[in-house]
Amino acid sequence: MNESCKIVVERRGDVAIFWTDGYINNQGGEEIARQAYAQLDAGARALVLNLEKTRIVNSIGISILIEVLEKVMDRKGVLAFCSLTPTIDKTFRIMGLAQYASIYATQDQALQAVTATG
Amino acid sequence: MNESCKIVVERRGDVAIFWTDGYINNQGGEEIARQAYAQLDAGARALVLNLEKTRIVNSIGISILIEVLEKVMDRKGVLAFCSLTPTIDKTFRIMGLAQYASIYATQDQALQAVTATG
Amino acid sequence: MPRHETVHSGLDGAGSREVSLTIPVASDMEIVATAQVSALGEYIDMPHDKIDEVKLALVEACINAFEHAHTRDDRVHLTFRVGRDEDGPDFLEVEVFDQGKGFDHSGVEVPTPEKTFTGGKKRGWGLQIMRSLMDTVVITSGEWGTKILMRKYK
Amino acid sequence: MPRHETVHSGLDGAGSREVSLTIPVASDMEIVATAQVSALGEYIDMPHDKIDEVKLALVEACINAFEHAHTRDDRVHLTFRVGRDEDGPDFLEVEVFDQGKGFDHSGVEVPTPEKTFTGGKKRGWGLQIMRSLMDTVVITSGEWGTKILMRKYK
Ligand SMILES: Nc1ncnc2c1ncn2[C@@H]1O[C@H](COP(=O)(O)OP(=O)(O)O)[C@@H](O)[C@H]1O
Ligand SMILES: Nc1ncnc2c1ncn2[C@@H]1O[C@H](COP(=O)(O)OP(=O)(O)O)[C@@H](O)[C@H]1O
Repeated sequence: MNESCKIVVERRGDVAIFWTDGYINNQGGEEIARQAYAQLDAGARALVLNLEKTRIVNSIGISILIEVLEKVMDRKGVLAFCSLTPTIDKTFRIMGLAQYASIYATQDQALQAVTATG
Repeated sequence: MNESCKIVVERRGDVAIFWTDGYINNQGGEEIARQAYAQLDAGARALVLNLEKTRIVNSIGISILIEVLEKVMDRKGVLAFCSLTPTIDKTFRIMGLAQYASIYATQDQALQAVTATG
Repeated sequence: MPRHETVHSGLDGAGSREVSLTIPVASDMEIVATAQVSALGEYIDMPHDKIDEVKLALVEACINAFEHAHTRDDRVHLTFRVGRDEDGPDFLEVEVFDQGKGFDHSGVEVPTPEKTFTGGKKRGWGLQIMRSLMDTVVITSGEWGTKILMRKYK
Repeated sequence: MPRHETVHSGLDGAGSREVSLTIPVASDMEIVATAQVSALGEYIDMPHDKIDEVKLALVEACINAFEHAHTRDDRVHLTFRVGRDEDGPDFLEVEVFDQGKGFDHSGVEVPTPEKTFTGGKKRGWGLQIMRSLMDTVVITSGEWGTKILMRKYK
């Protein structure tokens, strides 16, 4: 079933970059959460989620991303998103995710920003 | 309705190259036929149909392409196809179009071949 | 007799641009259903970003039916219509009908980012997202089930 | 109670992977229908070239129903199923049902390239293309209409 979201994670110093590919629903969101917590436990301070290859994130997926955001903030970490489609960007704004997490147009911009806040 | 096929034609010497984009059904086939006959009337000797951007040709579309092929052969011209998807290639072989017209993998190969038979 | 019969013109009559799709209550079927939104959206040349918005609204309506409706037939019934208001732009309409338990949508609490973040209630955004992304959303619900009728102009 | 209810697993029961689509008899609706083949083909990870073959077979069955059947309801009814033979590979099945006049498919002349080129009869390839592109094709037809059931393994 290739509807489910694939996730690739790369660690660069204390930043972990996540590339998602596909639909982010409850399963996809939970998989991101699992890997995000593993990165935090392994010392990552900043997480960058690159959603370039995701066209749909449903509201359940977003609610899980919000939990991840809260956990990251609890630990004084940083969470940034980049490469969102206009529809995903709009939905993140509707649900308020954009008020608490930073959203960047490109991965470079996101990396620069989370590194500057180091 | 962007299901319908778009056609771009370019004349290079006595060769006319056709680029199709989209579904070739009866309307798409008839539009190709109309433009093909116009090119023959205007002195084109060889026609190259590049179907790179077409993923479906239905049997009515193919039957019209076969008529075009016959008309070209009547006039001692040459008709070549290139850049077919495996499914279109298979269908052209089933219907016998491949026995009477030449099919090439790339446009360069098609152009080279029709120029050599000049 | 013309050698190539043409297929019907497709411009005849009101019902002629209505497509109905029935999907099972099963995971990822909401994504399978969005393929119809792409196909009909492209058919009326709707911009891709708007097609994406209709897709997400459809996904939200479907997962609500999957999750909350407890449908009697284990199916969700979708109807897609393309049309045009007089002198207006083309639209794509999506109807999501479930034969489930129904609900009183006027009683549903409206979510806010504040409640979501500080209040611990993360869910409850589906209807709000549909309303934000579509031009019109009409909800009718009763013991017979729920019907969500949504329209977006291209 | 878990915070995130999961949608149904989708692996339950035989009927759970059946999607039905009704399209109007109207031009280009056969292309709109092929979107469902892509969606379900991708759902079972069918290779793209095979998905294209199923799409063309579906297009041929639809345009036959549009052109020849003279359907009583001006509609064509499609059912898509994904399934798996015991220990076998996944398959995608497409059923095309029209409530038209029916035909005797055993009486249909089998086309050949020779007849097509020298004989002047260019049409008549639809059924042959379906049979060549799909793994199985079963045609049933009568006064009630026509049903084409086609299956392709991934
Ligand atoms: N099709 C439906 N059938 C029954 N109840 C529904 C349906 N759609 C929505 N509801 C009810 O409305 C509430 C709000 O839905 P929604 O805004 O989508 O948020 P969520 O699904 O995250 O709870 C649901 O919790 C449910 O009680
Ligand atoms: N759904 C249908 N209803 C009635 N007749 C049909 C149907 N499908 C096919 N036929 C008959 O079978 C013949 C052969 O069909 P086909 O092989 O697709 O070639 P073509 O459509 O080009 O004639 C048609 O000409 C028609 O007489």
